[in-house]
Amino acid sequence: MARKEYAFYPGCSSQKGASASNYLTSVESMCKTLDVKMTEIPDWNCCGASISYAESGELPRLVMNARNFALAEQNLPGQDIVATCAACWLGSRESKERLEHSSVLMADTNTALKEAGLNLKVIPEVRHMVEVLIEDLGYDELAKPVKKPLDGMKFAGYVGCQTNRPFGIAGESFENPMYLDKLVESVGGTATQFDQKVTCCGGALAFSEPDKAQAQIKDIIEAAYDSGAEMLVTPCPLCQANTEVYQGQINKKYGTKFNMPVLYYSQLMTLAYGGTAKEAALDGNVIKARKLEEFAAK
Amino acid sequence: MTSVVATNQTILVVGGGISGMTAALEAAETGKQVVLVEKNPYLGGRTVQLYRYFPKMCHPTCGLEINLRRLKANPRIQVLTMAEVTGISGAKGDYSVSVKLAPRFVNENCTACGECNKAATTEIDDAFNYNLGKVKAAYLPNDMAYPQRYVIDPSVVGTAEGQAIKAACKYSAVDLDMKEEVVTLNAGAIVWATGWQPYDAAKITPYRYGEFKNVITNVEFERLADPHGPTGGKILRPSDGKEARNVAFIQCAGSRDENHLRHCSRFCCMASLKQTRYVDEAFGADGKSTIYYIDIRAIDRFEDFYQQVQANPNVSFVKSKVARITEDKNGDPRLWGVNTEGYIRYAEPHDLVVLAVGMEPSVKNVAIPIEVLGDSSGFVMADPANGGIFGAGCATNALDVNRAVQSATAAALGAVQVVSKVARGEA
Amino acid sequence: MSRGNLREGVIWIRPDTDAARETTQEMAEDYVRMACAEVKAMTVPAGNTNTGTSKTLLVVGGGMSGMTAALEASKTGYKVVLIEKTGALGGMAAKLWKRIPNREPFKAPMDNGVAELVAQIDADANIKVYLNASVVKTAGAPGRFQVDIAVESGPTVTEDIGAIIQASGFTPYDMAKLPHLGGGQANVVDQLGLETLAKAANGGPIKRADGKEVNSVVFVQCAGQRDATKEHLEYCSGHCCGTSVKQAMYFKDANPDVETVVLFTDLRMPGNNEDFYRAAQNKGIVFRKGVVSNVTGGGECKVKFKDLILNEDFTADADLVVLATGMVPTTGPDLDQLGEANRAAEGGNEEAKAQVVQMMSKSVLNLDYRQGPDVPQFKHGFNDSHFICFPYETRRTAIYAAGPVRRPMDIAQATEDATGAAMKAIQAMENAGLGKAAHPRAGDLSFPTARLEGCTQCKRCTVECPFGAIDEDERRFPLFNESRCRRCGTCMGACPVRVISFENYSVNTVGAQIKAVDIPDEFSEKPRVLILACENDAYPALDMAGMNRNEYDPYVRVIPVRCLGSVNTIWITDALNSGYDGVMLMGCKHGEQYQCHFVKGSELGRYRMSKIYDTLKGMNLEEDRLMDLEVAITDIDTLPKKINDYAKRIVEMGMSPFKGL
Amino acid sequence: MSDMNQQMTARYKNNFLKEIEEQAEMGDWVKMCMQCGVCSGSCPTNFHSAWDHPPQELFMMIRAGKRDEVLESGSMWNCVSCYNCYVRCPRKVPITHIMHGLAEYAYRLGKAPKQQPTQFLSKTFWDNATKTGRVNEVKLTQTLYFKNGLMDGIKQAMAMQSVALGLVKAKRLNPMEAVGGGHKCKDIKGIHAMLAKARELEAQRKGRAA
Repeated sequence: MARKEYAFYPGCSSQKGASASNYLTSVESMCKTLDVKMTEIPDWNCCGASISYAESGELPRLVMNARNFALAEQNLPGQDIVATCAACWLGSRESKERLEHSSVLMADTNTALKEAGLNLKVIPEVRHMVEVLIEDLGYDELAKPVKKPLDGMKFAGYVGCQTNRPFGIAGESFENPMYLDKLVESVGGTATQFDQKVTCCGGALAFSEPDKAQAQIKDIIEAAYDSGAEMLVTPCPLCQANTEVYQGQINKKYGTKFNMPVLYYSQLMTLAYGGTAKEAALDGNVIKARKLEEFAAK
Repeated sequence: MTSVVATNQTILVVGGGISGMTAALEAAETGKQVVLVEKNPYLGGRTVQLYRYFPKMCHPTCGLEINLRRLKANPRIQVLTMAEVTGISGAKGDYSVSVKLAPRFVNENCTACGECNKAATTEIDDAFNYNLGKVKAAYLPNDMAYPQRYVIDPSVVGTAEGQAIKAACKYSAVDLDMKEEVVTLNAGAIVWATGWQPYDAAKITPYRYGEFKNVITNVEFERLADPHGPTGGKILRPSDGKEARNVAFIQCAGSRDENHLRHCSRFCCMASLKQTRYVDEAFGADGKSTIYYIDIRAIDRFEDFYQQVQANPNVSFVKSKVARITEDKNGDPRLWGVNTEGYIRYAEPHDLVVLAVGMEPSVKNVAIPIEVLGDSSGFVMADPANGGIFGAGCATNALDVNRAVQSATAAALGAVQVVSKVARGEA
Repeated sequence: MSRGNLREGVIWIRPDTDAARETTQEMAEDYVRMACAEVKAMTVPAGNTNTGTSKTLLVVGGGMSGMTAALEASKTGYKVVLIEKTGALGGMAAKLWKRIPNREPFKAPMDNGVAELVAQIDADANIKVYLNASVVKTAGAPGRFQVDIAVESGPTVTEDIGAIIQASGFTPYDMAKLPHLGGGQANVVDQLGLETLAKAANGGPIKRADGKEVNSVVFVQCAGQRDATKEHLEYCSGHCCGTSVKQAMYFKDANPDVETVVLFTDLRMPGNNEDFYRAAQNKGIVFRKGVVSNVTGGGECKVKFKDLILNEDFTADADLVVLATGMVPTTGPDLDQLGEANRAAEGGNEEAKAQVVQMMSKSVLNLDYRQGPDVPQFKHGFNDSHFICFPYETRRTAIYAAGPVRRPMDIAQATEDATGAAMKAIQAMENAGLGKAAHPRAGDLSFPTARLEGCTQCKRCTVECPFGAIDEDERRFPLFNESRCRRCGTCMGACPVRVISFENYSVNTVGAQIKAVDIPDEFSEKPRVLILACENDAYPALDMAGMNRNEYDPYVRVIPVRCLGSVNTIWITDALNSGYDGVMLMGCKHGEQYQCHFVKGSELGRYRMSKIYDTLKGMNLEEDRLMDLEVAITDIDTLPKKINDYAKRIVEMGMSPFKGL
Repeated sequence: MSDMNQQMTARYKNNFLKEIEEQAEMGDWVKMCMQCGVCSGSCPTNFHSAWDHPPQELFMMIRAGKRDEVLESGSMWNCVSCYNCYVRCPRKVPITHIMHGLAEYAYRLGKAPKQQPTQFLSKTFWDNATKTGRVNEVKLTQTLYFKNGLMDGIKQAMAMQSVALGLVKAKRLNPMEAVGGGHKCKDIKGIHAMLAKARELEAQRKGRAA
């Protein structure tokens, strides 16, 4: 019996072969070491993300999330829902808030859920993986299993938007949250003074309005270099993808020479806990984190 | 052991700022017995920490001097400093109040000669200057401090330095064996005048107060402008001591904001308008002030002052709540936002940013050791249910000095009514 | 009692060196001699015997402020005479359908509360009410006022009064003066006019004069207010934003579909009124930051304005337009204007005579004072105090203003204001009864007396007294009203024949100190400079300079004076004649932003000094032998420097030729 | 003019504020804005490529009844859902959601700018996600590239080739998903029925022809 159990909501991008599959792999390795049991919510569905707003309308979006709640409540009673993806976490938490705030929406939602043979009574807590690490385990616990501290490696902790606003992590400020830096330090790494840690990466506009988004991404990477960081670390799949995969195009457009690996906190922790490059899914990085690969090989 | 003469015909005034002093004096000059308790080692409260008053640009110490003269001339007022009310029991017409007295380590023999200060070596934060400077561990809180007696910081008691300080005093005024004591006194009515405190600017995270050295608060700016402040009245910015010629004032820093203070703090618009005068006096045409505001609340005849400042070409107004502040490499705070009058985006660097932080009660009604009604901000609400307890000044509302004195004068009458009834045997 | 200021005045301002010892010693000895000399010249004040004994408060004005003051005074155990010029109590507040909330929750208009106060007054045996009444004459002084009250029917009544509160209120600014905003046109009303419509609607849909139900209304803020051109009111009346919010709610509460727009430039809702503003927005009242250029009334009103946010001109149609015009205080005639008119009238100018009659008809108190019938006004016609720390100070002892006559304010503030005014009035009655001075020399028992046999009836004292304390008797001799007096000594300073004095402060008490100083001969190279320092700001500043160990010249000798206004020129001429090398006067700031605790004292003092320079010429003395310095209490560091600079200047000029004569 | 647009103009006459209150998601908050502008200043995209009308100005325009200018504006489509405005608003107005709500409503009325790329992305994403209950990233990108026809799509694909290839190499883009592969929910039928019901209920609540 694991010391903690949660209803796991991996989200679309974290599935095998999807854009954040490396996130999933490293989270699994990390949780194994920390003895945290994550049981996937059976037949979970997409949260709709923020971007679906213009097509979905309000109720359909709520209902999509409500379905996940109902499935969790039914199959994993009493367990908090834990999401690793910022968008999934935000979408679910927002839905929870609105449904709990409006009896009308709750009633309509259940009417709709009935069509899928489901019913929603109590909405479980919806939490981000990071919250579990910080609040349920704590930095000291996270430091304990460290076998290979990431000595001398400099990371810019890029928190981004949706794990930070509007809900954020308890006790952290919207403008200068420290938890990611603390996570890095708890596994022996060095967090740099990075003043773009909560700047938006452009989110979904990276697809629809690449120029606007890439202008913002440029600021972020630049600041990371200025801060003396060798790598970027983030808790959000979209932040990860946007800041990583467009560096080449930005180099073309702005004549910059960006080549900065972007990792998930879970990858760093896996490595520090003695995990292999494979377990940390370093192969999943488009911009290879050579330094970490060597570190893992040692 | 401190002895206080008080009966159920005595009026207890809690708080020795301008409101408390006013209430005490008005009651005493009407023939009533008053005990005035103040938690600082001196009277005058926040007003003494101001450089000038709007709209006259006159000096708070002027009025304080008159009030101190009235106080010294009046045998009916007993003053307890370094004193805090810890308990209140009883009811209108007959309260029993316990007051905790912190040790000053200096007794009545003190002639303020200052030898103890010379003997002291340890430096502590200068609370009077909002910790912008340091003072020796044996200090006179400010030039007009009443009582005119030094204070010794507990940190040096029981040290060799403490002994040296004691030895330096020719008048055996230093008493390091003083202990905290609690006195219980009787009162017929209580005037609650514990005043206000500036809202904690660090909570307004987009402005990075406490992280960026050149982002300060309006109360701190008063100390910078004051010739008796930490910079000798020169407007120098904290990061590098450079003259702050280009100053930004951010209004509603915490006020009118459901994430912070719901209420409008009323005085901050006038305070910032006044402070642009400091910049003007210091640098003339080389000085520049910019006020970022939502509404300029220069109410009633203060409008004159607003119009005078508007007429100054070196002062500009931007209708905008500043979104965030970043820091340039050279330490300049850069303000980001949109001027909503005609939608003009700005990313403006300044030498110094002054946050016009609002007022919150320094003791919220719920923290008063007996039930007193308050509003949603914790200000004391006038209500018969409060019995013989009357709020005065900024304990009751966000007020400027003039309004606070008005409020305190009214509160004094409430208290006088109670003790007069007691005297007539009606209560 | 006299104080030889050896610590702050000598020891702390001199270096502890052998070189300095001699001059420091001389300084100390002089101060001891001066103190002794002063004590010899003083007598202990016996206290004013001509005290009144009346403890009855007169309240002029039966509105919210007046009623509150009356009730509060009564609760404190004092009798009250309450005068209301109309036929009923309640004043403006009674004309309101509802009032702005003054307590939690700040979300909806509240009952105006007038009925409750009126009931309390009716039930209060301590309060005597005169309706349809006015004050036709106020004679006497604090504690012994004789007030003649004219009532509609029946003979004039005279009441013995101890102190007075003027709560005569305000009238709305006349919107007829605002034709460009539709003032005077159909369906354009001021805020009071809207209250009338709301009362008529009694909670139902509000109808306009022609009976049409109002479906759209526009509020125009600051109408004829905050006017930099000075053509209309220059000030902001404070309450109007809250009042418009309240009135817009009248419409929304009766029918949520009524379009209500408030046009403002700065929305001024201080304190918890911010919640009232939120509540208004929540009810769907639209607020737009805009400047209104033109309003036309009639069947379909049109409001032309520029929206400052959208930076675009708009014209709003409305069934009704409400102009938020300001408050005009009911303070009575401006004494300066009246004075001028009077002088012209005495010169036989018929127009001026009519003007005087017209002005006098506006008088509220009809004071039988040498200096005019009402309380001198401060700014914009209000009876406010110029002192931030002392908001109730007027220039007429024991007469206080309360409510919108003192300063623009809403009901909540007026109520508090009236309570404070009652406190001050009660205090003034008590002290008058004991022969004690009122603020700022509270408790002072001394008072001025005149040796009339020496008086030349020049009237300077009666004209210059800042508090109108001195009248003239039928023989034109000064007639002192001790309990009106604030003990500043301006009369004493003004008197050319020096017949006015206090027991403990007189031409002699200071003169004796001047003489007590030992003047070294001209070869000693030791000049002597006399400093006459105002005891309110200058003298404390010198004391604090001492505490800060700011050294200054050992040749100065400082004598505190009550006010620069009390400085009699004889002190200066005597000093110079007896060999002083220079005289410094230190007093408070005068002029528009005056700091003088006695309002006019330092100004009058300085005016007198400006005349001395001729005398100096007569004595063949350089102008610089007399130096007039404006001092603030904070000049702790600059003051010693100024003293030293002046001492240098004296050395440059050389010793006074009058030494040893 | 679309039917729904006709329907709404008829219903709300010139009371645009009321229309937004009732029809747009979180629209009933618009009236609470006090024009401080902290939202406009907090928006990252507004500083990189200016909005025609920042949020606070849109709110003022709504109160001023500028229906067409607001609904036809491209501004709210710039929202990146970063929530800076929301967390800083002194009136706690959920500005991010109102931006979404305005965009969605404009789109329903057929007044949104033609070929608004974000609107297209939104539709593509939602259709893609609800088709099987989970997002098929390959199909998603394909649809995006080929929105303007084959040629343009190939150009776009070439341009993004490096990106795509990188992802494929990193096993984060699975070409197989293009052909039938990819993740699905089991109860797709239930999900579709559920969503149909939800759309119906929402249309009812807002008094729109479903």
